[in-house]
Amino acid sequence: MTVMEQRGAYRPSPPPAWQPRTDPAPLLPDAAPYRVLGTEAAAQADPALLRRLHTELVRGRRYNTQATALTKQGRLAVYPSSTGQEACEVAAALALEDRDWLFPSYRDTLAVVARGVDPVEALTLLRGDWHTGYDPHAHRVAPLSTPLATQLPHAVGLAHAARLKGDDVVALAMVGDGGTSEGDFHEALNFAAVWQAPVVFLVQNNGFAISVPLAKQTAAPTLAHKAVGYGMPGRLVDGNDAAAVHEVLSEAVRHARAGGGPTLVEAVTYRMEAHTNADDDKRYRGDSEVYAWRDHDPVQLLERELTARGLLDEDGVRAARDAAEAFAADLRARMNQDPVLDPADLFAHVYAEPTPQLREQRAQLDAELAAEQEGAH
Amino acid sequence: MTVMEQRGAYRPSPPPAWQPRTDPAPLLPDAAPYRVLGTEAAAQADPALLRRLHTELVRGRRYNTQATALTKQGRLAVYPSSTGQEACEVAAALALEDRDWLFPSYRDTLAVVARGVDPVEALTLLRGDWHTGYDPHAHRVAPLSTPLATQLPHAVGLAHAARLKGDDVVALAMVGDGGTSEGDFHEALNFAAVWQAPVVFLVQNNGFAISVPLAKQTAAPTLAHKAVGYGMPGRLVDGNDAAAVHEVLSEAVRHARAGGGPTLVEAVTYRMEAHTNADDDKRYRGDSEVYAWRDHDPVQLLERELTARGLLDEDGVRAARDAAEAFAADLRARMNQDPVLDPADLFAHVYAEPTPQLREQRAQLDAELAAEQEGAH
Amino acid sequence: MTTVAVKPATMAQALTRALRDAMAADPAVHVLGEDVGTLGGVFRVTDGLAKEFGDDRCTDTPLAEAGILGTAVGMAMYGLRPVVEMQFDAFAYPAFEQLISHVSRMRNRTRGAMPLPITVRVPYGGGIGGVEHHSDSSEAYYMATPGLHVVTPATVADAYGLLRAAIASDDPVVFLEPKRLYWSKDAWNPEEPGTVEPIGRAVVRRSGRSATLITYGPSVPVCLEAAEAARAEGWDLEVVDLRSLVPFDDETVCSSVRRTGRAVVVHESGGFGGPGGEIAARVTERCFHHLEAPVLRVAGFDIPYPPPMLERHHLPGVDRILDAVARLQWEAES
Amino acid sequence: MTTVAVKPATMAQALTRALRDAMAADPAVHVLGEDVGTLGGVFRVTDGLAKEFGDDRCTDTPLAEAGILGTAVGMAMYGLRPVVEMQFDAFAYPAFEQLISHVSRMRNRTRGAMPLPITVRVPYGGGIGGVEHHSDSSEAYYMATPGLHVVTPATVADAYGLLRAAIASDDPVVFLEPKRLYWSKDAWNPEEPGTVEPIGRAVVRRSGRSATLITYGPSVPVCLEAAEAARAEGWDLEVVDLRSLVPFDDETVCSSVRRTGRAVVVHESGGFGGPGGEIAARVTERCFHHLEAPVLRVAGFDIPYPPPMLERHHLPGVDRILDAVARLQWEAES
Ligand SMILES: Cc1ncc(C[n+]2csc(CCOP(=O)(O)OP(=O)(O)O)c2C)c(N)n1
Ligand SMILES: Cc1ncc(C[n+]2csc(CCOP(=O)(O)OP(=O)(O)O)c2C)c(N)n1
Ligand SMILES: [Mg+2]
Ligand SMILES: [Mg+2]
Repeated sequence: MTVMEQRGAYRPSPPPAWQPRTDPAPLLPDAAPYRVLGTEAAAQADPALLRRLHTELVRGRRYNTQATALTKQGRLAVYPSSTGQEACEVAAALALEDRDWLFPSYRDTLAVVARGVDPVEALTLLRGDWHTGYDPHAHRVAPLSTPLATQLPHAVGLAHAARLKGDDVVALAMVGDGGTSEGDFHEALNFAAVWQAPVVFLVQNNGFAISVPLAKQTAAPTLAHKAVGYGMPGRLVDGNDAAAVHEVLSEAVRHARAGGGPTLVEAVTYRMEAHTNADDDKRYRGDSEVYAWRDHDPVQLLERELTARGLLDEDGVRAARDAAEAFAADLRARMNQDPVLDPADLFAHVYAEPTPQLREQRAQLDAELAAEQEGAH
Repeated sequence: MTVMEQRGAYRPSPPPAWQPRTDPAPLLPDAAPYRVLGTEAAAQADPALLRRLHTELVRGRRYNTQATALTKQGRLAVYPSSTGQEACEVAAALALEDRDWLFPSYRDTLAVVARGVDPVEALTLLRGDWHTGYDPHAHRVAPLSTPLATQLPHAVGLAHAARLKGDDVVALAMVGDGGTSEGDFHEALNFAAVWQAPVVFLVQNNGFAISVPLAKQTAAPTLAHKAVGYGMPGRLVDGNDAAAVHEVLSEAVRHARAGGGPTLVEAVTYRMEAHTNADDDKRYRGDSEVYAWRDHDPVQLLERELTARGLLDEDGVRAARDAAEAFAADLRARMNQDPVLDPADLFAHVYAEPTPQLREQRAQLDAELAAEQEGAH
Repeated sequence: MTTVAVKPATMAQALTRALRDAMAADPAVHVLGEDVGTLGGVFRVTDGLAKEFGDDRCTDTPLAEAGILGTAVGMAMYGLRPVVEMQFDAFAYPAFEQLISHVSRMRNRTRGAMPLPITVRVPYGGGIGGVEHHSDSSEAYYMATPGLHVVTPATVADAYGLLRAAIASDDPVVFLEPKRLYWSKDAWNPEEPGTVEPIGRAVVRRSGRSATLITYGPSVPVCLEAAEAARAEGWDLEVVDLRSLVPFDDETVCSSVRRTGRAVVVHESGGFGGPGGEIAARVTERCFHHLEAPVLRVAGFDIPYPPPMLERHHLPGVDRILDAVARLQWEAES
Repeated sequence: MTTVAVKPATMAQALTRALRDAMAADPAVHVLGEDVGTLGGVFRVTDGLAKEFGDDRCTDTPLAEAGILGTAVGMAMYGLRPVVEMQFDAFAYPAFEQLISHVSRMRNRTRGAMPLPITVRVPYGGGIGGVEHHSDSSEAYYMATPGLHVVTPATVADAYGLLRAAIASDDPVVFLEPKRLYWSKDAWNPEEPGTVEPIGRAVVRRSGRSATLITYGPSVPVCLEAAEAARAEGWDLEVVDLRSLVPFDDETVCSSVRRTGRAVVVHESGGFGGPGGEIAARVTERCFHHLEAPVLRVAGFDIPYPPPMLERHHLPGVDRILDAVARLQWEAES
């Protein structure tokens, strides 16, 4: 039986035999984002998991502030901060098994770091010494994708290939609210649903695509409502509630791993900083909106819950902060070292074997550099 | 007030203020395709309209068989027949006012003809003498689009422009089931919904994209379910029921004209012939499937209804057939004349003014043709 | 042409002014793209337009480049003159099908009945420390697409004049804006912005007798610098700024090369399959017996655009240009 | 190379055989595209593969070219070797962003850690009476994109050998199939299909002393015909079939031109910004003092591909090639 044959088919016949392929009702998202923290569902949550999420969130926040600081010191060319979105970033990484794959966008270095990649390697693209600083296969993390939504079909293809090979590997792909408008978003979700590929699409709806608010991006009831049009379930979750995001993503991953096909998850969150350090968000949004979201901060939400339930005391908070500080100090120290650059890298990896033309060009650059060197003596 | 400000916005706030932008329920299609013929709704239908549709359908069927015959005689390079889909083609044309615009795909020459374009002009692309044989502005019919789904954003842009200018013009754009998988489909529907552009998207779901059946194209409950993901209504209609298609399209056109925004209409129909005369459909589908659809033929469905209700007698049927034959005879006669070709056309319309380079190239071709001419003497 | 220098303005400011003047002059001119409205564009080229002309004239679109260009096609069909912004060079690629299959061909397809006066603004090129996909030189793709005009300014005055001309053109124009010249300043009087340059005319930026540097856009200032430096070596270099890649000004270029007898084409774009091949080939076809040496090319390497910290090795600089000039067989070996 | 001629086979059959052999030899090879499965492709090149290897090895995809190539990227990341079919030249354009921004750059982006062994098959060129958008020569776009190999066969044997080599390559290869040669026949033994051609080597199809015709793909038979016709005029033309546009075989081409001293580049693609510019420029750079005349180009006009009834005026034919040869300054005017 081929992958295609495993499911029923929407192949219309003339009436009265006609019927839709699937019942749309279970594919539609709930009217309100799913929440755990501060609700009754929190009682069911695993305390160890919540504490783990807390440690990661505190570190994640510190990572964001450190990276932003590095742009001011000229140690990073640019940084798109995920401050305010740490719950999504961390939950995305933690919902996956080791053998699974993560497909991040340029804003998702925190998810990459949370998955275990050395932050210096994760930041190479944004520092400017090389496009990708880590070995994707070593960590099962695809390169950070700059062209929006283009990473989504990659995730589908990889998950499909794994399934064909009989591996129970799931791919989780991250995209922003703006990215959902791209054709690649549509094509990826459609392929995933038709192939029943084990993929989870996580849309971080942070309210903006640079300066463009969601209302100019979509007229949909929610972005999660797009799922039904592909025949996959759509889920809406409070993106600042780490426990909720983790639960919804884990469920989607389990569902995919069990052969249930893809899920579209919309996490409603907010970008607390400007688009990048180069952006000026005063041009397009007011402080009051940002302030409103401060009361719904992902780190505080979790900390409040843990404290209220006696799962975290001041020592625990301090321990998490100390670990985060140590992490930031190490990152700072290593980012303050100049990266080692090798101009030969320009030609070495364009093809498996450099073409004759590239060999000529490399020789030309070598000669120029030698002349420069000589000139310097 | 700008176009953008006319609607509410899905701009998430932190809970508990959060709410989806619109109620999704009214956007979802009914579970079964809407039908008129053979149902109680038929009693409400305007007899004059039904008769008009009948005449057009009979002519449309004859047009299809004539065009296919012309391919056998080498008078058309290729013909993608709409046999079996005449109800959609005709209804699309008739649902529009004169000032509205039609955006057809390569299969929709019948809709173009039903809108009033000379069939010889409509067939130029497929005969091979020029890409577009009619003046789009004269008929408010865009050129037949070969690259799938690419005409959809054009329709959106045109409708948006008309609205900005204060004209109450609607654009109706046609696409196949296969075309819905393209990124341009997604982007067009999204722009239309965000801009509330007066567009109607008509998907003719004829079961196949060349050889690829719908089940390999989508896993959606129906294609009409895609609408909710853009925040526009989705409607499902029996595409072989001319009265139903006309009613649903007319309603969508009225809705758009009144400022209600776009609608996605899925018409469930069937491609009775091969993809084109060059295709061999025996390779991918069995006769029994085709036979099943014969009992649901759009011309017969309408004829049966009209006859049963005493709105059409044998004379009426004969009159429609005679008119169709006369139409076909005229088409045949004119298509049997060799088109007049002018090689200078190759260079004349690339730019408003030919570039110096094109002037040189034209001179070269002129010289070659003169030499040929001389050689022939 | 006869602009009165008052105070220096940046190329970005001149572009903004061109858009504003075009919008004021013709209500059919509409600007659309990602972040062009409220924000004024990531390079601030559309700054203030939405405020002055309203959101319907300068529109923040959803994030989808094929959709932006595709809807612009429809707008042009209805008589508007859309000016589309692609946020960065590499982000124009999703719109290529619309550009190649429709924008460039609609007039021809309809035997002139349906022209598309669309301007596609594309910030292009490197040298600004941009991360991957933010520094491509994509002009070869546009040049290989008949039906498009391809224009690129190198000076503040040309930025104004050429953009006005592009918007006024009844044909689609790909308007390539050299990113690293956005903040370059020139004496240019925004109060008398000058006449509209005709599209298709190159200009001699510096006269010289020894050899001709043929270049455009971001490489023009580099060539002028190289020409200055070359004086020390005894070479008097002429610098031709093409301004328009399509149509190509064979006349200006060839009359220069016929005079100097030697030429180097300089651009950032990769060499192989890049604009320089076309330029060198057509100059050679037309000036063969005037050439003392083959027309040489100084171009980016045939590699994906490098990360910021390595880009200086990739970009054609003064030294590389002078090296090429030195190889122009000053004592012909024949 | 050493194929034994038994009975004639078509290029389409040789391509099918290459796919089949590659799939049999390596379970990682997967074919995907529109109508490639049950139907066997609109040109029947994938005929029988789904039946023999199953739908999971030869897959009818949804109708979306960026999706096809984009998912192929993911499949290659996981160790497969996808062979993607684009149904026609112009329908590859929607996949350009994936091709330019990802396929061509992934190896480089990851410093070699993530090669993408993807073959993108593109039927290209005209001469088959196709309606609009079915006859484009799009090779200039691919040539201008570093990181891609660009290959195109002109003979039945090469179709087999080069496609095997493309699939075996650890780099992405754009494999351009000349549509109008699909049904061309050659003596070629499908039972001994021959060895795999290395990518990057041109071949001299006909030796001659007077001048070199540099060409590829659909224009190779035309050039051979022109060379035969030229004998009547006293010209003994050499014909070089490039086979690989990237990498380019400077050695074979230049050694021919150095011998003959004259050259014409012939291709269907539009002249301006087309492959011929690059070829003429690099030959001139390398062979300047051996050239008796400028390298000339015979190419399609700089226009959108014409409708079928006018295409014969557009396509480079024997006469146009001979006219160019005649302009190679046989009595040097200097
Ligand atoms: C194809 C493409 N077009 C445009 C851009 C430029 N760009 C970078 S980020 C961005 C906004 C993205 O918004 P969203 O998807 O919501 O993600 P967020 O930045 O909010 O995380 C834009 C337009 C791009 N990177 N890729
Ligand atoms: C962008 C693009 N890709 C591929 C094709 C080739 N092609 C022509 S028709 C067709 C199938 C279209 O199916 P559908 O949209 O269902 O329309 P139908 O033919 O059934 O009317 C394909 C793949 C094309 N014309 N355009
Ligand atoms: Mg966002
Ligand atoms: Mg169909």
